[in-house]
Amino acid sequence: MSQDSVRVEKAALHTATPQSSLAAVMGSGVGRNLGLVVALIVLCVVGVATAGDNFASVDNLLTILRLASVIGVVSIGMTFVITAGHIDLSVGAIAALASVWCTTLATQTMAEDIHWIVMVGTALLVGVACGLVNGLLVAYGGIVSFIATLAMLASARGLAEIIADRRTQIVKVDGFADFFRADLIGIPMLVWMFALVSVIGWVLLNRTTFGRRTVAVGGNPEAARLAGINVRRHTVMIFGLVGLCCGIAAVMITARTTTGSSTHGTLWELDAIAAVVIGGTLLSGGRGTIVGTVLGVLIFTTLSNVFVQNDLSSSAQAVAKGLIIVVAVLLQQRLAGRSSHTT
Amino acid sequence: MSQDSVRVEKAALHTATPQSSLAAVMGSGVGRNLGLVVALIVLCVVGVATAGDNFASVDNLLTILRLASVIGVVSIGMTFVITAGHIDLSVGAIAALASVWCTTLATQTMAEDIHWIVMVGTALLVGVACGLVNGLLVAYGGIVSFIATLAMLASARGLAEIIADRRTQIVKVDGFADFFRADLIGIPMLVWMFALVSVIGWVLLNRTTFGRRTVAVGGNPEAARLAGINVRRHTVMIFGLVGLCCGIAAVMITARTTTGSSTHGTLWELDAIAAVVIGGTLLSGGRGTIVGTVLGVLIFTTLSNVFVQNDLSSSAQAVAKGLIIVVAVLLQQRLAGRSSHTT
Amino acid sequence: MTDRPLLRMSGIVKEFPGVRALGGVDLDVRAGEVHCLLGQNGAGKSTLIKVLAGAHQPDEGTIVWDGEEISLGSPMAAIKAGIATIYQELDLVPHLSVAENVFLGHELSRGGLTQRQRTNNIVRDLLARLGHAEISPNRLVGDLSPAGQQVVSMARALSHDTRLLVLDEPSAVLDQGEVDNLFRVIRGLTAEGVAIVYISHRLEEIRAIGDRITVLKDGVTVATGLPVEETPTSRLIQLMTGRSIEYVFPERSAEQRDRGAPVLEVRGLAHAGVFRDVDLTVHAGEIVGLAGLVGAGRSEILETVYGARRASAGTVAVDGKPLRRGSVDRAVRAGIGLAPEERKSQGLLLDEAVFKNVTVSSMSRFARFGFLDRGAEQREAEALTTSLDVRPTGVTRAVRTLSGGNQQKIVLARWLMRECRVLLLDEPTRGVDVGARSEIYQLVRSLADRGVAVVVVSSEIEEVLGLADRVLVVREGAVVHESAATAIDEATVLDLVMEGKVPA
Amino acid sequence: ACTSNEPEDSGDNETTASTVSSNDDTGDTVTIGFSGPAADHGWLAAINSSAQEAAEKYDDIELKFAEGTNDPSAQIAQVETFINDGVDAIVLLPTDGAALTETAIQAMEAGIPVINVDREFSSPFAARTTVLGDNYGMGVSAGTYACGLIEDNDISDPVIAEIAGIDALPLTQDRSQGFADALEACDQEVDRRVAAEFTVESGEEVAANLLQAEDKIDIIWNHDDDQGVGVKAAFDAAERDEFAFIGGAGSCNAMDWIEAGEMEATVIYPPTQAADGIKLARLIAQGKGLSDLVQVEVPKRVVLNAPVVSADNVAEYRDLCFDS
Ligand SMILES: Nc1ncnc2c1ncn2[C@@H]1O[C@H](COP(=O)(O)OP(=O)(O)OP(=O)(O)O)[C@@H](O)[C@H]1O
Ligand SMILES: Nc1ncnc2c1ncn2[C@@H]1O[C@H](COP(=O)(O)OP(=O)(O)OP(=O)(O)O)[C@@H](O)[C@H]1O
Ligand SMILES: O[C@@H]1[C@@H](O)[C@H](O)OC[C@H]1O
Ligand SMILES: [Mg+2]
Ligand SMILES: [Mg+2]
Repeated sequence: MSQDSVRVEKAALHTATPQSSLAAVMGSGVGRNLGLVVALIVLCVVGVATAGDNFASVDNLLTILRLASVIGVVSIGMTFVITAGHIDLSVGAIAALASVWCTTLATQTMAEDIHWIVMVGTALLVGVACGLVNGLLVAYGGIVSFIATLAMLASARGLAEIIADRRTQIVKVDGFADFFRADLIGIPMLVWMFALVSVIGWVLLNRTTFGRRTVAVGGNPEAARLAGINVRRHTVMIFGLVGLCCGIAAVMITARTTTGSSTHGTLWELDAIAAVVIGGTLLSGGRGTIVGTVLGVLIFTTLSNVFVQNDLSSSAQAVAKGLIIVVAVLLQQRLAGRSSHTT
Repeated sequence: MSQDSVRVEKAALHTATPQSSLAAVMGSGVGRNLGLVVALIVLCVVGVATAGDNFASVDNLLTILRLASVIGVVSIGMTFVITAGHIDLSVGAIAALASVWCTTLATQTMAEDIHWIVMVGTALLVGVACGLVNGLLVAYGGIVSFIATLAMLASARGLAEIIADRRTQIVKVDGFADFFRADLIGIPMLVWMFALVSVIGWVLLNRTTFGRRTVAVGGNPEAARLAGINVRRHTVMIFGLVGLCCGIAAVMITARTTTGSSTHGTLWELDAIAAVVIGGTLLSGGRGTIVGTVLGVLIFTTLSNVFVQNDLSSSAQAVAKGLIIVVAVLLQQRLAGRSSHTT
Repeated sequence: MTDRPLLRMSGIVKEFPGVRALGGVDLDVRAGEVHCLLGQNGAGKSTLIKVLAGAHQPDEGTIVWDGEEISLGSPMAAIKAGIATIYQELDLVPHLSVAENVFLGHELSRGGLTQRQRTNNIVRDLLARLGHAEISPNRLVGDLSPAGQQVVSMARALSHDTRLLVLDEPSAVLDQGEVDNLFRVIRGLTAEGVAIVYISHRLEEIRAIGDRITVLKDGVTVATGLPVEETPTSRLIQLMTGRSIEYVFPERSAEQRDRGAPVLEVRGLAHAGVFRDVDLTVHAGEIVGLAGLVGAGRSEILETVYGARRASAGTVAVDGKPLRRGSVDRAVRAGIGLAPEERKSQGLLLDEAVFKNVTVSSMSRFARFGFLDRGAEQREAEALTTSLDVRPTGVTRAVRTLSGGNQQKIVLARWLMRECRVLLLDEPTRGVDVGARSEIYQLVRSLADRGVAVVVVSSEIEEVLGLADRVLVVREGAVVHESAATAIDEATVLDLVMEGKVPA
Repeated sequence: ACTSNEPEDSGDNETTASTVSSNDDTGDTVTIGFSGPAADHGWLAAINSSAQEAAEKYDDIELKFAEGTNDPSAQIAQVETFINDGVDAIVLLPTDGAALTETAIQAMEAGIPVINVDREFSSPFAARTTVLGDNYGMGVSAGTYACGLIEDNDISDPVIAEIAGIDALPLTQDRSQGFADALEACDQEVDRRVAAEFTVESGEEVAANLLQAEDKIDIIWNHDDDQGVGVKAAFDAAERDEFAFIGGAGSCNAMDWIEAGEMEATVIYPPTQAADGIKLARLIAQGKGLSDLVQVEVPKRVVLNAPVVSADNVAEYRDLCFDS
């Protein structure tokens, strides 16, 4: 019988044709990302063609990266929450609240005395706290994430306005700007932060039990629960994580603008979701890609950079943006082999 | 054996206990809507308690209804698209484009000559055309609806700006304002339109082949395909339908403000999705309720009215709005019996 | 029954990325016959019938329908031709009613408005004809049990003018009584000249209902048109698997007869409206079987023991330590595992790799400080799936691309991977082929021998009696009988599940 | 001429050429970068078009027009891009003055003059020249006018309502503050305040609700005339006109209404300041001064007056209005 079963296994080796295994690779992560990379390259080619050296300069690339950094960090967080089958509309509002809170601290009378680390700590804390509230509302309150985070969006922004009295608060604490606006080996601190968050995000999603659970919870919550995963607790943690990213982004936007303001982060939710989705993360959950998200963010920021380089009117730019998005996605799909769309 | 099978059938009579059948009713449409109705009533009680006759007057109620009408019509369309498992971010932009297009027509030289019906026709046509483009991109281009309609959002608004040259175009065509700003049996025309669209929407979703298929496409696209439904064509039609609603909404907002403007409809997408989701339509598709959507719209509109009646600052309004949404949803869930959330 | 084939498929080839699912299949079916399609898990049966249903487009091959070559470019084309299909994975729309599902795609309407009354009446008749008049046409399909959904699918097939009805493992979700009922319906149809293609892994069913047999192996036809009466079971097994398998239950070993300490103790467990007063003690090394009809509440008992449903009364203890109600992760940590009944909705992460599905409940074993050792995960998953004969091999393949029976094996593998104290198995061999079936029996027994306490729910009475040491009969949410498996026979169990008592 | 607040001088771009200056003669070609908020309401749309039209008038201006955005981070990137590209001057209407200050300073340090329009930076080193309307002054003008109305018509215990613009913008706060301060001078205060979003649609909505909250109103000040189109539509729909309606910005629609007696007055806050910004940027980049002034250089700060236009003087201001 053991001899028999060996034969059976051989027979089961349904030899893959070279052609179809290529298609398999293309249809998988690599393929999708390849499409994004090509879209990005095409954009860069357009940039060079229309703006030449102005576009291709190191300075300009750093400008693009700096812009990508803040929304990038938020998008990494958003990748987790979407992969887990939820959505977070409150990211921008949370960042606004965190920026206002930490700068209020820093503009109060005793301002001179506090170390900028305290500011940073405050921002992260506010971010995490808001995220946890979202998580509790979703996981234990049973409120759909769209609604729960919409409520958070309204409340957090309102609260930020009240705290800041609708004024923009300029950061006066010394070390803060010095530290976060500095360069390290020629690369801006913000870009380092984005890189770090991306790498940690990638490891977390692809190499840890946390990431594995996130995918499971998003792919089939009932199956995840029956497999012994504490889905509720995990959901709370994921929202806490995206809150943490918002806190980091708050620090970054505060450094970038040297201000805390209740208007920071307006519509970041849309930008972040767009970057995540164009990156290939499934809006319905269960599949997430950090590399795709990073590429998605870069595509959108490069796009707006290319637009600054020419003199299209703002309206014409909007029209062009729409068309380019469509073309980029179509291109990406053709490259990713047959579309995984199943209608 | 026939005796056996009789016994089998009896045993299979999955008897639902009275308790669980009550839960079933509560968990179904009626129960969810009951929760919304209670939330709305509570809001009204608060309105009367805080603003008395000013709130309870017929004029005020008509004002609330009139304000609810435009976003209401958009939300009815959005209900279909979400039920079908998609999303449409471009509703506001399409309405802006349609409003601008039809008023441009009406402000051109030959303006005096055209009948307002032509304006209306133009708006509807523009709406439907944009919707169909969305549908084609999603169904045949295989682009996720979030991205396809995001692209449409950018392009349509840009185009609207170009056409209107970013001016607010005041409607001068006679009959138009007369007709749409008039009352009929004491009820504003806009409210009639909303009512009509709601009723048609309800019938369409619950009593026609089209609605049946919409639910099927959203609930289990593969099953729908295997049942012989042309999922792609149906998807195109659904986006066309929401486009039509945007066209109608464009006519309404043009009448309400007496203008066409590329800034009309800003963030309608969020308002509409919020109303639809709070109404009980599943964001993931497969279940939709028109009555819930109408209630959702009324809740949000009443909320703003109550706020103004109480002279709340806009920041306080935002905070309160967030809290009220959470409380309303929790309330609604308790009323709808055990939550259908399964983590 | 005429000899002219109604359907002739020849040389059908279908490739998926990385897999040649069909490598040239022939099938011919005559009007009025029940044509059985046999083959191991992954042999290509479902793929073949999807080609026939217009759901897959073949890469090569021809289909001749009623004497003419046709191309089935879409499901609609097949339906129009008179081919109705009941898929292995029930494909219904959960938020539509029974009646709406039955007429989905060919709604009865006048001027675009659906005719609810007329639809309901027709559906009511169809359901009655199927022996299930108690199912209301207005009920949401999502609220029905899998067996109920199966009936809806049947009603849908009958709502068309069907000349060929394809049933892909319809009996998997049915108990014996329901299967008899199904056969009654099938006989009625064949008498009217409808052809049936019937897929099942239960060979006794083939004997009971089949006329001719086609056997697939690894995507090719190895035998076709075998008359049922003249083909011995051993020959069929030989054809399907290439080897001969003795279809027997493993020997109950000596030591477990003097049972070990009680591991799982359930006292007075109840779930309002579903079951009540369940006492259950399972000792180390013991296999306890729960027999009963579909809908008797056995799945709910397992799920409640597991904490997936919150008990309304009663206690569950493992090794003497009581569990918190309604907490699955506590139960898992205490050493309980559940292989749920509905693999697709409750068990699997369909888009994830095989190995991730296998290790999901034992991740901590592969993790250090939360970081997973993927190499180790894949190695161990590979070893386990190979021992279960999962095909095709390769643990990085998405579970979705596996055949139904192989998916079931993955669910089992998950709990074999985690060394449980208590294993709850709900229909563990549903959709599993004969070869793998005896391997699963073997595995369950050897787990028990290693001291695991096992509870098995199965709708096949033979399986319960053959595998378990002790049998509990559940009827309408209550345990009506308990005895050693050897002390009771099939007929008695049948009487108990039907009547709740043995007729005098 | 551009700095003058007299309508006959600064209203129409054509009038600038009427002086003896050779400023309009084609000079060295200069590249000017323009960046402003998203044109999500009429006034900002007018800002955009006035900037673009001004640039098109000159052969020696090459305009780089960045996509309008409300995200300071994105706007910072736009300015950085201008710096990288080495433009000759930058005209900046910041989404938030304070948030763009550091970046503007960077541009200045890189030797690129920055012309700040409408929303002010928080540091004097951030701009070579600042052109802005007087938001606080706008509120004061409206409030003072309201006080006058109350006195003239001898209204006792008047109900005063305010329809603000986007509430989260500091400039809205300034306007409201000015309004409140001026009212306080005549012992009055705002009874009801609502905030819209500067758009027609939002104006209609909040005004409709506002009218329901008060049965009788005496004076309404609305911050923005484009939003005012919607506000007016709400008045008409409710058939209410018992109050004096005061506007802000000075759009042509508002002037029409004043002429027709449908509006009491409006306070000027012109979007043409963007055109002024472009013109000044050109002069600065070309090293020229303002020919009407004795000074050799363009001044550091230009604050537009916020005069009240009413039926009495609407004829004078008519040409100054902007299409919104
Ligand atoms: N969508 C798909 N993508 C890739 N491979 C697939 C896909 N569907 C089926 N296969 C592969 O095709 C082969 C045949 O599968 P099929 O489902 O037809 O088997 P089956 O005979 O029905 O088995 P079972 O008895 O387990 O249901 C298997 O190897 C399976 O993994
Ligand atoms: N969500 C639910 N709400 C109310 N009743 C339910 C629910 N789920 C199941 N039931 C009822 O519980 C009883 C037992 O269900 P179930 O079909 O799972 O039993 P079973 O003995 O496990 O049968 P099977 O052989 O199908 O597994 C049935 O009467 C069923 O209708
Ligand atoms: O955007 C604002 C505009 O609408 C208002 O009228 O004036 C100031 C501007 O910043
Ligand atoms: Mg199969
Ligand atoms: Mg069961």
